[in-house]
Amino acid sequence: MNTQSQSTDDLRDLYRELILDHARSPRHFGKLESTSHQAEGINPLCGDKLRLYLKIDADQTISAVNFEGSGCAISVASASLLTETINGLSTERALDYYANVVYLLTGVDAANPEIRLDLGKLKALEGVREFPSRVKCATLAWHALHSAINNTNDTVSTE
Amino acid sequence: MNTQSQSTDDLRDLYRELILDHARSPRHFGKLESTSHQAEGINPLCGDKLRLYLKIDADQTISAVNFEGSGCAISVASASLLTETINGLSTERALDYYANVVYLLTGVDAANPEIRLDLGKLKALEGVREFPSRVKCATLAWHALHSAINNTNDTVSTE
Amino acid sequence: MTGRSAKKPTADASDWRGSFPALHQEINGHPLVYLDSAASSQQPAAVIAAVQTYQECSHANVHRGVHTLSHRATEAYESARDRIADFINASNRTEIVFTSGTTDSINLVAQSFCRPTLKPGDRIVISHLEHHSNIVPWQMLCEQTGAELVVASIDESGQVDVSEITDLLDERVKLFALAHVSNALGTVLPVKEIIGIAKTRGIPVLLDGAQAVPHLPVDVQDLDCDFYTFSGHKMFGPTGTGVLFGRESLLEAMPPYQGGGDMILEVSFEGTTYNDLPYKFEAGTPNIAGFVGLGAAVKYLQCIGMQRICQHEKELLEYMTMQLSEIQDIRLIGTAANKASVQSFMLADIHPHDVGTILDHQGVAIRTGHHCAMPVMEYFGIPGTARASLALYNTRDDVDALVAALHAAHKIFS
Amino acid sequence: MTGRSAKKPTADASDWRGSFPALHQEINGHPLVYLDSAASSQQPAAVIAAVQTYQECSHANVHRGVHTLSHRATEAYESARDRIADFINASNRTEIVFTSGTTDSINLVAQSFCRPTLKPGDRIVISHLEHHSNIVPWQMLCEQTGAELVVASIDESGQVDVSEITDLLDERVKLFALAHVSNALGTVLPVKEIIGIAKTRGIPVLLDGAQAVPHLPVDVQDLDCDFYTFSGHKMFGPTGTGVLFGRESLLEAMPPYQGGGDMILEVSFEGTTYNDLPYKFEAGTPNIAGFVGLGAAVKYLQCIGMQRICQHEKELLEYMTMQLSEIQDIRLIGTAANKASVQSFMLADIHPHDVGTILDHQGVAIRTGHHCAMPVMEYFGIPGTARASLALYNTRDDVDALVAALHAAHKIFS
Ligand SMILES: Cc1ncc(COP(=O)(O)O)c(C=O)c1O
Ligand SMILES: Cc1ncc(COP(=O)(O)O)c(C=O)c1O
Repeated sequence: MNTQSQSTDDLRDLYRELILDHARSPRHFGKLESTSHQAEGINPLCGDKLRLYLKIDADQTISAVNFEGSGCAISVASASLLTETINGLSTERALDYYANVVYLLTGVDAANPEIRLDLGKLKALEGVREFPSRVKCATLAWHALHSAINNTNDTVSTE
Repeated sequence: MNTQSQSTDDLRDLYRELILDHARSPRHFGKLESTSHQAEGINPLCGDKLRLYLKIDADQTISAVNFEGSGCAISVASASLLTETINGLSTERALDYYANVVYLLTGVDAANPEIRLDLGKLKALEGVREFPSRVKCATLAWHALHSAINNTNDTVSTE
Repeated sequence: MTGRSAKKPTADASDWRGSFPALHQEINGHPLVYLDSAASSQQPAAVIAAVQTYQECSHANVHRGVHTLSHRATEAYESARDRIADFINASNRTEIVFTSGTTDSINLVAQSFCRPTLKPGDRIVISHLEHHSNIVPWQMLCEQTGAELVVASIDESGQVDVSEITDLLDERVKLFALAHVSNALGTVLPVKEIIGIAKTRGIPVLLDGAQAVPHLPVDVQDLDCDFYTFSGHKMFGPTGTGVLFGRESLLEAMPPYQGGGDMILEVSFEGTTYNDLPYKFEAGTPNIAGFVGLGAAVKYLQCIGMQRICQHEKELLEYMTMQLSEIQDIRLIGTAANKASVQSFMLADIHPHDVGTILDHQGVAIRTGHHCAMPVMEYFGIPGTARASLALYNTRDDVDALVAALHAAHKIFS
Repeated sequence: MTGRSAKKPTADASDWRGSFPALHQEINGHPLVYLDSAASSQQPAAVIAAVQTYQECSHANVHRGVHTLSHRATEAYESARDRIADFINASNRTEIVFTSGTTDSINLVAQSFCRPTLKPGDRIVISHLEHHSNIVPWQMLCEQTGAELVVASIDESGQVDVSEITDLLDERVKLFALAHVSNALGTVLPVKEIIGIAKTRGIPVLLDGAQAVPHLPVDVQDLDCDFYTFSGHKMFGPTGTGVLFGRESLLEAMPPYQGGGDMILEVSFEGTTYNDLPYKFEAGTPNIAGFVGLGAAVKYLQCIGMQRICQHEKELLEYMTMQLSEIQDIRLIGTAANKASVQSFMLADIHPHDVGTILDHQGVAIRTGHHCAMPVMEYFGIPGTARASLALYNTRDDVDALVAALHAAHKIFS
């Protein structure tokens, strides 16, 4: 019974209220009409599939960001949190967030040299670290962001 | 030392004087010019390759038999003994010998109903039974005989 | 269903369960409840031991050696073939080709049986419920040859329509490739009836038996199919092993698939003579240890008897379906009348992946996602399902644990 | 040769020998002397245990599951890839494709790299000393495409001629496929030099490394080859495992070889998107347990160090060659200056098969026959050879037992 409730605690840590809220009501959801950059993220193993739309101005400011697609609570919430975070930022700063989220989730530095940001709400994702098989769900949108900004316009797969 | 000499005994039983003699000086060796039936036997795993030539008269008598090719002592001796045995016999009797030799070597009846013949010199092959990986060498020429008489003119493989 | 005979098989199953070391461990602080055998099954101790003993006492390369170990290895490998021929009632051991899995078996048929003669205008027919392994090889083949891939539809229950198939099977069709049991939905297809129809039109039929062989008695002569394919790792044997059963006359006429050692009689630069069946299709050193293990797995199954296993699983599947259907907001996917082993479902609007994680945290292993059957998911308009699949070692306790864990998932998301 | 450093490696080897359970048995009343590693090697206890533990604690299907066992299995399988990438110094793990063996790897390259673009007038070049697995796939390919197979000759020592090869490598050549080490003769080919020449002409090179990887340090970046193939069962790992290393840019451009699960991103009947490297080439459930074992084998080799193994075997091969050459009426086949592991020979006019039987009866396991290299046998005008092959676990005692057994054979036949 002890382990039972401990394990439920872990689960509550993964599915925090904030995550469930963003999963149920994703922000900036839907296709963006005038888009300058986009990328698709596929997690072939669980069927998550997101498309991220960015509008990047001449001065490298992200003036609009949306996503659409379907996925598990973790991937949708992570995408939703992403849109809230990066809207209005410079692409450079957005990539710093990308690197910080990947580091938070995997312990691997995606950027060099690393910059440590205060992740704010994004810290709600940290429960995912205890669930290695779900890390790819949480990073999916972020990898798509990286790909969109670098204009590879590619499909990113997190297998 | 006991096992050593026992194992040498087994080997002497396999490589009997008669076998070594036929291996060194195979009888009826060489291509037969006017042949009515022939077949090839291949043991792909050790490179034995024999071709058997038969002259079968209208009354089904085997009036000539030769073989050529190369192989280990067991397969060459067995082929040589075959030619000595079946020369002048009816094809039916030759097939009886085929069945008896296969039975001697494998314990499996190749004919139905079985006929038991006195195998004479062919009994020298019985030491092969103790060497399962060599049984196919000893049966190779006999399978070729079976194939030649049945006019399949095929390559027989003993894998 | 909970009637007279329900007790006995369940008792048997807990005995059988004892033979599977992997089932006796804790996962996340809970006893493992393994409901993912459709993806890959666990191995009885007898299989694990057979592989180990083989490696410790009998290993050498097969077919090509005079020394004792080579002879032992060859005997062990070839006797697995005899056992498998017997298990599926092939008329001859030469009809049993060893491959690396169902996928390899199907690709072999596509490339070696179909590709040399297929041309534009020809058709390959499959169904809408196939595993990707019985779709993609045919798509690739059609791209290579200009032939057309035609797909027989399914209904809401997850069953094919025999009269539609009857209409599809015209003279343009060069092969009909069909699952015996669907991995995503559990549907048992009316393969005997379909083969009967195909026969009258001279159309060869390949059955993908990956999900059938571990659960049902399979008799290829009774089915009268031309090709039958399955995987060792789904029938309690090792990964990296598979079988292609092929009718001898068809295999005989096919060119080899891969070139290499063992599949030849003679090699010279002027020309090469291929070996006899089944060796013509077994190029290179085979998975000797794997097939020794598969032979042991088949022996294990034969000792229990497929009829008994089938009966036990049938009752357990009915129990599971009933228990699941009582859960609030559950939607069962795959509701054909004749099913085996598998139940797919959606729980409320919780993504299957989340369901899987929550169950895993309670020790319950199920599979979630598209199950390599994306067209099925597309048909039902869902990204994937949660799928619980049974094998001989599962019991009602496993089902009860599944149901309890699903209630917990419901609670977290509400 | 019997000088200063001869003692130490021999002492090491008897320690290493202790790790191989199969070597500690009696055959026909004699301690086993295993001199057939070129056909297939024995496994250290660590490999046998890794496979067993995997089956007992970690098995499930890979890549597709959220539950704990599936995650464990995926980690175990993928970490074998990392280890192998490191072992042969690939620049990226995506360049390591898991196959069922060298034969499978070579067929993959023939069908997927060459077949789509090969046409009449094009050429594939191989050498006269190739294993059938590096001949027949090219013969089949040439038959399918109308291209021509060209064979570089060998000399009496069993070595290729670099200047002849230089002449052969013209613009018609679409691939040069060559053994790194010959299995029949033991010749180590001057592959680096040859690759250098091929590079300047833009001709891709495939190396068949089946006999190199267990004996020499192999560095694919240093070799600068485009494809490198080898088998697990010859390097102390399980049967049914193999590796294809391919340069990323080439693999990237190749269509998939087999269709099925895991090699796709998305499947629909309108069209299918293939997965990233290396998964594009790994259709179907892989040999998970096998690659877990192969990972353990590589770890075992890395702990000892390939340089040390190479040195030990080099000295032992020199010792064996010297001892053999002193036997009356022996003819050594394969006498190149640079050799590894293997010595083929003929004893008087005794057929190799008879030699093999007599040796086996004294516990000495060697291989006899054509060693899947019939053109080599044809070149030397012999039906086959007796072949003794060494691995890290062999010692001078093994060589001495071989020599004593050969004397006995001589006696029986004289
Ligand atoms: C040089 C060489 N190439 C290829 C092969 C084929 O390897 P496998 O049978 O493992 O596919 C072998 C061994 O049999 C070999 O020695
Ligand atoms: C119905 C069906 N067909 C084919 C396959 C492919 O089998 P494998 O991955 O063993 O090649 C599977 C399992 O994954 C399956 O369930």
